[in-house]
Amino acid sequence: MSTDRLISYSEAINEALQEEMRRDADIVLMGEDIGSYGGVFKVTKGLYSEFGAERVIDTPISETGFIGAGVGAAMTGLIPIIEIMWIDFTLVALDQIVNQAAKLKYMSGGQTSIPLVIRTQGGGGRGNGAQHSQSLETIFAHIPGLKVVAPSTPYDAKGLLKTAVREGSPVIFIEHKMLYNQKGHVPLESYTIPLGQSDVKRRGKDVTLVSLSRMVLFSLEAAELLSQEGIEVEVIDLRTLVPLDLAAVIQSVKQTHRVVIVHEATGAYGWGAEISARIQEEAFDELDAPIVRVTAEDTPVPYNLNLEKEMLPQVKDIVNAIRKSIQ
Amino acid sequence: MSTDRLISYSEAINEALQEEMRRDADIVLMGEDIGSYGGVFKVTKGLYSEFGAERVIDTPISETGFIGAGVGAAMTGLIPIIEIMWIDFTLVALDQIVNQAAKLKYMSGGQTSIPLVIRTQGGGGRGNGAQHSQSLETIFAHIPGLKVVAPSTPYDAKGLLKTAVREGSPVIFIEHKMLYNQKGHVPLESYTIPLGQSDVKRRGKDVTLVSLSRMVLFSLEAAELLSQEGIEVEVIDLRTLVPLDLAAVIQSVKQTHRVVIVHEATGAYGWGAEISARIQEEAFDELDAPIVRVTAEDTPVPYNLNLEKEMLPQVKDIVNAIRKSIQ
Amino acid sequence: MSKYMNKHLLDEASWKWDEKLVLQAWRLLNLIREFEEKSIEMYKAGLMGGSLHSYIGQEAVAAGMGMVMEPQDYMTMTYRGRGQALAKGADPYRLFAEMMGRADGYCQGKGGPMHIASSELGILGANGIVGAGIPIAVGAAFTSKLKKQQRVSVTFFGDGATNQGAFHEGLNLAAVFKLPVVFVCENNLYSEMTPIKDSLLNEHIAERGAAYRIPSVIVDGNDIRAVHEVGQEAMARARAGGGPTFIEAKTYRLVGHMFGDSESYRERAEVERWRQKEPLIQFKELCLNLNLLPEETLSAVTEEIRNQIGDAYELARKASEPELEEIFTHVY
Amino acid sequence: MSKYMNKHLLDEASWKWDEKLVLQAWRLLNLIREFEEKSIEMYKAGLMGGSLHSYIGQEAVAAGMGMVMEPQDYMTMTYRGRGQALAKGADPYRLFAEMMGRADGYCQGKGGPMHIASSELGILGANGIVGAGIPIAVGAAFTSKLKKQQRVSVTFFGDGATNQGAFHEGLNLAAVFKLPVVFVCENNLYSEMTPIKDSLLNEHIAERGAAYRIPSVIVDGNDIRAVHEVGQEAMARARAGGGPTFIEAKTYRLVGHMFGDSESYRERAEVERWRQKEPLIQFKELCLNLNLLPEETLSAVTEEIRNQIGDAYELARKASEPELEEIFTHVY
Ligand SMILES: Cc1ncc(C[n+]2csc(CCOP(=O)(O)OP(=O)(O)O)c2C)c(N)n1
Ligand SMILES: Cc1ncc(C[n+]2csc(CCOP(=O)(O)OP(=O)(O)O)c2C)c(N)n1
Ligand SMILES: [Mg+2]
Ligand SMILES: [Mg+2]
Repeated sequence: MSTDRLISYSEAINEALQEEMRRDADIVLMGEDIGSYGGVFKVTKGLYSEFGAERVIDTPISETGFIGAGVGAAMTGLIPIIEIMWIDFTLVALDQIVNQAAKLKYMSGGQTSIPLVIRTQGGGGRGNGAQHSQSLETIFAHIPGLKVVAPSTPYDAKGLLKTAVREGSPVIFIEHKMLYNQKGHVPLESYTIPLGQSDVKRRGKDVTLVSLSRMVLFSLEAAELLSQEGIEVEVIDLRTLVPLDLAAVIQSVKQTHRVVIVHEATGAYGWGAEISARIQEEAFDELDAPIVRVTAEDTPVPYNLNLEKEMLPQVKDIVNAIRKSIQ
Repeated sequence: MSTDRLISYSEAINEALQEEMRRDADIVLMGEDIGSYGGVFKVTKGLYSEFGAERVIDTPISETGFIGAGVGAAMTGLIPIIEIMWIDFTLVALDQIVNQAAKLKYMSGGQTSIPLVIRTQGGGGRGNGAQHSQSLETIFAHIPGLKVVAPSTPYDAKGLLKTAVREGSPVIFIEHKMLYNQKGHVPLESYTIPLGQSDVKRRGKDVTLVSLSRMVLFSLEAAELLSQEGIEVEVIDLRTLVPLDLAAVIQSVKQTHRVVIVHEATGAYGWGAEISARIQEEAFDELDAPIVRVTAEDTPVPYNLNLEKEMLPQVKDIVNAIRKSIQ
Repeated sequence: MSKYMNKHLLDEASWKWDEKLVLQAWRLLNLIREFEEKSIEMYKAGLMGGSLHSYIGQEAVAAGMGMVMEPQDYMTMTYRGRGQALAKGADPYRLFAEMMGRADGYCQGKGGPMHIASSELGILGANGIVGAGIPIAVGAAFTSKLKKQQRVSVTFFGDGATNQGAFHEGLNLAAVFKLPVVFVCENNLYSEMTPIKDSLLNEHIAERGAAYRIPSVIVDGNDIRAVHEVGQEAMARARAGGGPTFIEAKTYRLVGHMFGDSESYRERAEVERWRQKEPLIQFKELCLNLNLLPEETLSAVTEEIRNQIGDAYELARKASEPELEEIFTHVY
Repeated sequence: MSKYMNKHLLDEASWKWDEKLVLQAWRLLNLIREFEEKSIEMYKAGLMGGSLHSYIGQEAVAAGMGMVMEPQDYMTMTYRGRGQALAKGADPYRLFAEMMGRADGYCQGKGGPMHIASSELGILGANGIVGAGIPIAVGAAFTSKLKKQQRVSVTFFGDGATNQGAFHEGLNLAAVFKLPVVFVCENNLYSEMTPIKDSLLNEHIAERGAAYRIPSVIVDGNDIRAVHEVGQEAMARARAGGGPTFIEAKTYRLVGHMFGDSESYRERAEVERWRQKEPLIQFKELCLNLNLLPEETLSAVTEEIRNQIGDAYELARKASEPELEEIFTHVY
């Protein structure tokens, strides 16, 4: 990466959008306040002035309407990238995502493709309260027909979004509100990252830690702390839940024999359970200790910032879990 | 049970509704075609003529509207029991279920209660196609604030529904379309079944099988077949996913050391993963073999009846899984 | 009445179709009717899964619109949508095959009666979720406008569907973006077993189209000529960049909502009254009264189509089942 | 214009309030304004989480409705809803405490600024999901009707919210079941950063209420007298069993959608034009012109309220944080 730069997660996403829109005139953006205002998180900044109102479309507040329209547009030759301002709002439009986008190809016997990306952002940490802080990725991952991406770094965000746009099928692309300002290395050269390929964010021999999105950063902090004690944690960033790179996880488990799974979604029936179940299904004899999950508590997200911290997984919780795992 | 009778699953639910409505004048029913027509599955038959249009309310086709109205009614002194004709249609109204009903008590600091039951039916087996055959219970179980019930027998259906109505908090009560005509023993005397209490539907010492709803029946068939070979399967019907009776499962696992989980929901990120993860978390050393999951394939439900059978778990799949577990 | 709403009245004196159109109309009406009758037979014979939602009585809506849609136009419809599919040019054999879940079906047997789709015919798909096809059609119109394609989206839905949020959002989007969409609301007076008058207060559902400032017209949905006339105008407006039109076609389904429906919610007399006005009888009488076509020609067409449908059905019965591995294809 | 819609015009000649009402109005307007100003201070001081959506400029809507709501009436509102809460009788201390996440807050600090609720005041809750409070209010009205309670549900929402499916479904339910609901649409011309005229074609949003055959009225939302007048009529209709009313209150928010909004989407001149018509100045001038209250009294009220708000704020700053174990309570 000769032309390496530090840019923010939101800038990286913005670049991916810009590059893809320049590459393919069929790509359109839809969403609320994404036009001249550039989106409430400024992710679509500048795109309206470059691509115009025809391709960067400010929609009425009607997520069912414009996700549905996105589905129809995708079936007929466009590649809509839809911004749902907060992942919590996907719930007003879940029919169009789950009953329509995810199923139309199948139900039509393969006649139709739905090249559609739904960009949204989730997670807590800003005191936005229970209706603006959820981590709902598990819901989407459970629905056949949807691919689910949740990047943790600017580099990953850019490369994965570019792939998502070219995927030819519905992709739920989940950003994290607390990552938008995080900076990271992103080369000037164009690149893509395939979906379904995890990334080892830190090598380690003692425990395999599986995570994604913001929790990768927390996990790396925890790994750093424990490293000072001589505990070496291998941090695997799944990056996508569907497709799932289980092979990489299993390979690591075969070295470490211990697993910690970290996610910000609430614990019960969360995606960590699937990872846990799969590992024990495929590497039962490799496990020297129970797989430990670190997740949000099974409650709505409280508003008070201290309570929110208490409810969401923190670095210290991850540290404790790792200790527990290697006991 | 001196006054035992055989009645159908739909009759049992109907009785529960009738008894509860007689007991408590605050209970109202809302839904599409549930009034004089008695519901498309005839579950509300006769209730309109007994309780009148004020308490058995035919609604316009607007699930967001009337679930939302149910939430508002529940907050102000009524106990609405809402019929959503097919579970697939909850997706047009998920905001009201997940962002509203599930969170309002918490967000209000406990000022509000939402005594609301959403009755719906799911599952495949009738060739209803991808938008009318889903098993979406995992989605609800993942959301803190919702209780999730899915009975397998007329007896359970009646007893659990009566409890759900009295629970004082939102309950998603999931019936199975293929069970409505199944008959079972139901006493004439009034009874309730607490939520969070599983039921051992068959005793066995070799494998613990965990299931719910229609798959319990399939599992019992499988157990019967294997019993002829001397393999004794303990079939635990969870009956509710939230609250989850993990203790009973663990207790059984301590006897059998082997587990098979069976559900009709698609496998990836389905509720079986949570059960599997929990068992290995809490009884790691008790397991003599990997936990096996038998689930629907990770695809939409195909229309063709043979394909549908192939996609959904069948008795033979359960038999194979049990064999695999005890190998 | 809002300036966005009007009632269509056919000018009987000036109305004129050449023989070709008359024949086309009669063929389409019969094609749908015969197909629907045969479908009931199929359902009774236990050859289908799921439910069967018959279109009998409403044929003039699909047929009238079918006469004005071009092959490149897009269409979405509902579980009750084989009639519209036929009107858009669907092959009865492939429809029957789909309904019986066969590999030759439009969706290879994976969609079923509620999910008929044909990309080559512009049929984006029938939908099992009330109202859900509306925004999808709007999206197709969006593509058409952006790509300057002159393809119009026609979306069919029922009276009851107008109570869904998706309806509201879809119509507003089409209005705001001035998209080439024709909304065809088939007001058959019932939404499943519930009279529509118990589910909304509007005298005319067209009021609801007008509320988005979409030109909205009420039309006799049992008169194929009337549907054709308003349909033609709506398609022309859309194609000329004039934006959406809302059509309320007043009609009636003469059979139950689905096969097995006890129809306890309506009087037989009501059904009988509407049967007098049913689209085929109506059009046939017209043909005879105005000497448009002789009785023999009309009957010959009916006969011919009956045979065609019968053959297609028999062929479909013998069509092969899809391979079991097909459950894994087309997921992504 | 539809017969279900009309434009309210205050009859200046016959308009008359006794001193008590005038004072009440002035107090409420000041209470909300001072509270909102202080909230901005609080947000700037970093004492709040999340976002702050200010109500400055729209006070006459909440205040006017507050004057006609009874304590037993129900209310839902939005993230921009502290003004309505105050109008319904909320304690500024407990509001500030909630906004700072303190144990004394209305929701024990677990709800936050977007989720103010008070069961004792009939405040069913502010909502962070656009449109979602509408069906909830309709449901409360349902209870009221069934239990013959004479409690009216008032639901506040914005112009942009009328594009949501929940709006459509909620209004239709209220119309069909003739429920005691007053729908108050605060048309402040913007939905976040998007001008409402780009999101719907209606000249008046009241057209949308009328589409459900709900009596709908357009009112000057910056004139507390006008809001009071239409509000009173709407509440009376609801209480008398006459069903819902839709009020479109034309108003303007004088500050950004949320704190930090660059307001790049509108001209400063537009904001200034509206500032001339802002509700407090307008009402104050009226009081002076008509000699309703002397300048000193008006200023004294402002001063008094400013102190009250200042005290409440200081007290709230010192209020204690909830216990961490509270994360586990009130889940079910
Ligand atoms: C969202 C949703 N809710 C409910 C249903 C169940 N349902 C199927 S058809 C129907 C009635 C639709 O009535 P209408 O729109 O008038 O169409 P028609 O059947 O009369 O053609 C209902 C309620 C559904 N399919 N989808
Ligand atoms: C379903 C949903 N979509 C989008 C948002 C994001 N959002 C919050 S406020 C808002 C604008 C609402 O505009 P309006 O209804 O006019 O109310 P105002 O903010 O002007 O008071 C939007 C789009 C949301 N909260 N919920
Ligand atoms: Mg109908
Ligand atoms: Mg607004």
